[in-house]
Amino acid sequence: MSVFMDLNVPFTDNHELLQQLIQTAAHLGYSTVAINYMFEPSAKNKQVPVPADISQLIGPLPLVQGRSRPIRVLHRLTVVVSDPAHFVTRANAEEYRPFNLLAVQLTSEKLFHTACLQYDVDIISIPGTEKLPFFFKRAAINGAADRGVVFEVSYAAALRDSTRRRYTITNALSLMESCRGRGVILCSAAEQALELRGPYDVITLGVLFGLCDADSKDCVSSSCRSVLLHAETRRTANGIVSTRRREGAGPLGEAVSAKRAKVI
Amino acid sequence: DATQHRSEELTQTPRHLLVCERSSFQDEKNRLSTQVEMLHFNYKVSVLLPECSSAPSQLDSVLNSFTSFYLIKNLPVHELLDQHFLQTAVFQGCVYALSYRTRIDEDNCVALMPNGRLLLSLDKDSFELLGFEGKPSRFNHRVKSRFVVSVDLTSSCMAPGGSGYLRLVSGLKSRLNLQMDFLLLHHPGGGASLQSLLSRYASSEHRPTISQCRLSDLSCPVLESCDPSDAHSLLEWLGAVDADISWDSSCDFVSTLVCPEPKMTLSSALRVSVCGFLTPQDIQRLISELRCYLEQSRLGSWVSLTVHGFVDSPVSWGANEHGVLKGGENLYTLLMHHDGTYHLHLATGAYDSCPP
Amino acid sequence: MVRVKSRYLLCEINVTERKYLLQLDDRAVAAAVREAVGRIHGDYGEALCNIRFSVKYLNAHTGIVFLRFSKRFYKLLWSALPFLTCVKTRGQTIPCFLKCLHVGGTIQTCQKFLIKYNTQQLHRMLPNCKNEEEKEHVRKAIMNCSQAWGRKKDDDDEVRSEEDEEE
Amino acid sequence: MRNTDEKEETSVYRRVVLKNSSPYHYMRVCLVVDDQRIRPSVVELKNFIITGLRTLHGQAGAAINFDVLKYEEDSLTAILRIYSRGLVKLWSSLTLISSYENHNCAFRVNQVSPYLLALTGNSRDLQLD
Repeated sequence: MSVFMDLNVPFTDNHELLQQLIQTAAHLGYSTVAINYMFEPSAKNKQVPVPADISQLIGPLPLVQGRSRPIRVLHRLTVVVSDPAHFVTRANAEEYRPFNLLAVQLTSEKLFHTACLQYDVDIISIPGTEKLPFFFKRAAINGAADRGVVFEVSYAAALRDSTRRRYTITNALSLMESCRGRGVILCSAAEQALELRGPYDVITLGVLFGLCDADSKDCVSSSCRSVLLHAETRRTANGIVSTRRREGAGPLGEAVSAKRAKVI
Repeated sequence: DATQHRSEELTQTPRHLLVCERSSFQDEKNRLSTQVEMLHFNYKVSVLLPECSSAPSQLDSVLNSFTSFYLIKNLPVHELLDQHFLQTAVFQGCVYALSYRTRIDEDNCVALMPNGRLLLSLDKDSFELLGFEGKPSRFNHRVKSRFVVSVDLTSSCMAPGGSGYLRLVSGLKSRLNLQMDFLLLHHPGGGASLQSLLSRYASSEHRPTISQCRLSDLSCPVLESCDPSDAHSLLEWLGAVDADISWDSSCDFVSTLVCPEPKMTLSSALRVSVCGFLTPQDIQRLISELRCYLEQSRLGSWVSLTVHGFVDSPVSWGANEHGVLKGGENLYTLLMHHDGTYHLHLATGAYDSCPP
Repeated sequence: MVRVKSRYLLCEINVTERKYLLQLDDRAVAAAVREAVGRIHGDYGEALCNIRFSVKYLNAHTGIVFLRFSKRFYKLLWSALPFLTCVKTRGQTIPCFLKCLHVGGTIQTCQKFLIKYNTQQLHRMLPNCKNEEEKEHVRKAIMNCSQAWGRKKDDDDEVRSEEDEEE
Repeated sequence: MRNTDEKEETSVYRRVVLKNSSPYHYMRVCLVVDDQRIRPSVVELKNFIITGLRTLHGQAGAAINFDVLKYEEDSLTAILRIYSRGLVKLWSSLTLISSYENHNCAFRVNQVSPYLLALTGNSRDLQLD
């Protein structure tokens, strides 16, 4: 029972398109969207992107459908990790600081396992564009759930063609079977405004993915809120760690972060 | 057969309840007026008069005398606890107030019921900030994320100046600082009783909007033989009339909707609806007027009236908590017959208790 | 550890001529099932086929096949099996249909059923035998079936594999 | 599915509570196509939805009966009626439909209810300014 959110709206250089996306999301009733920047350390361009100032790009933010407040826009970074060296496990890495949310996308079972149990991130992204190169192990899934890290299933790929639709459904179903509907968020990853779907439509997709109505509704509302809280504690708690470290104290920040994440 | 083995999950729909009641106005124990009064926040009422081509003047005057309501923008919620407001409005008659443009499954919602009970349906953050006693919502799923604070402003422990009162006011004023748009009206005082509030904030007066539509050659089921197992087909028929769905579908491929049998054709019928923020008292008056009409009229043998409650109200009937899973329906249909008997159908969606 | 629940469907492939049976292989049968599920239940059905579906065992002599489905979706997938009309293998289309004999939670229960079923079939063949030699043959086979209870552990390694998969 | 608490107080009075009894669900939907000139007829619309059902749920999906109770060609809005058991299949198919005659499109589902009456009295439509 929280506002509806879409925590994955891909960033594009095309401002008009970005504006359409945000406008449509607001019109469909999303109160919060996160603009997603992809970062592939394996690619040639090794610079971590810098989030743009949204209000400068698209002007005043549109009002949320049926409400008198404007939509809230956040920034999210997704790091595609295909090698352990790609992800800066050092807590509180400076280059990740400007982003409200930090996500990873993994390419192998081993990395997936490590990410679930150790990476200090908010979201682990499950791609819908390809067959997963690994199975979900319950230990890893539970580990992530205990730390308040959520899995993300995005549906835009399922709109594009049959093959990707099957992969999306298969991957989502396998994930839901392992995690029983907990700690999952449903996002769009829509590249065009017409690829966005309303919150209640997404909830029905969740039912197709094997969730019950109420669980599915949590995937676009309550669970998203938990992610935001997790991200906030991650960013601030890490701040505590850095001050503490100078005094030579233990990893208090980690403990705080884990505790808060559970409370949510 | 492929269709027999569909997976269980994909065939289920959210819970919904329909109460079908048959009684008579002559029956002294009939509870109709309580049932009408218990649904506090009404959005729309629509009436169907068969064999009638223009509204009788008395009915017109009842429709036109529905109480006006006010929209106040950015009203701090603690103003509803203002001492002067309590003295001049809440303790003098009934105040109906409902937060506007807030959604019960997403946002904080506030309602002031006519019996002086203030309801705050808050998300967890706001509830913790407020620091006042409340209960977790009945419709929380897995985690307690929504809480309901319910206080009786007329009770002695909430008397202005008392400790409970001060705690709530200070919570609303200094900690939570909750502001929202409100729909507001006072019965029977009207705008005069609310003047102190209306003058201090941006507000506007609104009349309920009335729309009339004359229908002709309408296929209609014979309602005398109405039986509760047919309730859904009757409600479907009324819904189709309300939504202007035509019965003579030209093509079976497109639609197989048919009028329930046995059926007849009404040469004319009148559909009237009033939309806005409506009080149960006004609806009560409308019902008695319709009864008079039914007794006098020779042609029509029945009249139907449908009332829709607000989807995002924190309560449906009485103090029953109300929520939205996907629909948030709370509505009732009253079918009155010539002989004083009536059928009442009360419907709710997934997050609601059984109607009274 | 939580066991991943499966359902095993024991099916008999019926063909017009026995020689066709010998041309069948696991992959062709799996593809045919997948095709039928895709036809009847669309992309959703095919997506379900990606979860734990496999042809666990195929006896090309008797036409017996074990299909494994995820327990949660087996009913939906099963409902598409009557619509399987042919199997395509090595450029050939073999018209056939599947007859489901038994549904079990483990391969073992299916196996027990299969032995019972085979014994029954043999008993039914007995009166139809033309001469003593044939009869003796069938009797022997029946004996073998009852002995198979004890021996099956050594025989059917292939069938027993991966039975108690854990995750 | 149905529990009844009947009280025979008088000959007239009768009360029945029906749970999850609505045979149908009703949907108010709107088709959005990126090319504004495209206006499918009601038959084309129904065929289009059936195609969507067939793609996602196969022949079993295409066999689900639903009705287009009302369709406005100008606004591309429609009211659909579907057997309650088929609601999730129809709704998910509508959600995953993304192109109409090679144009990008989307179905916007405005409201879904087990009561057709609820579609004409949704307080979320109240516009005051």
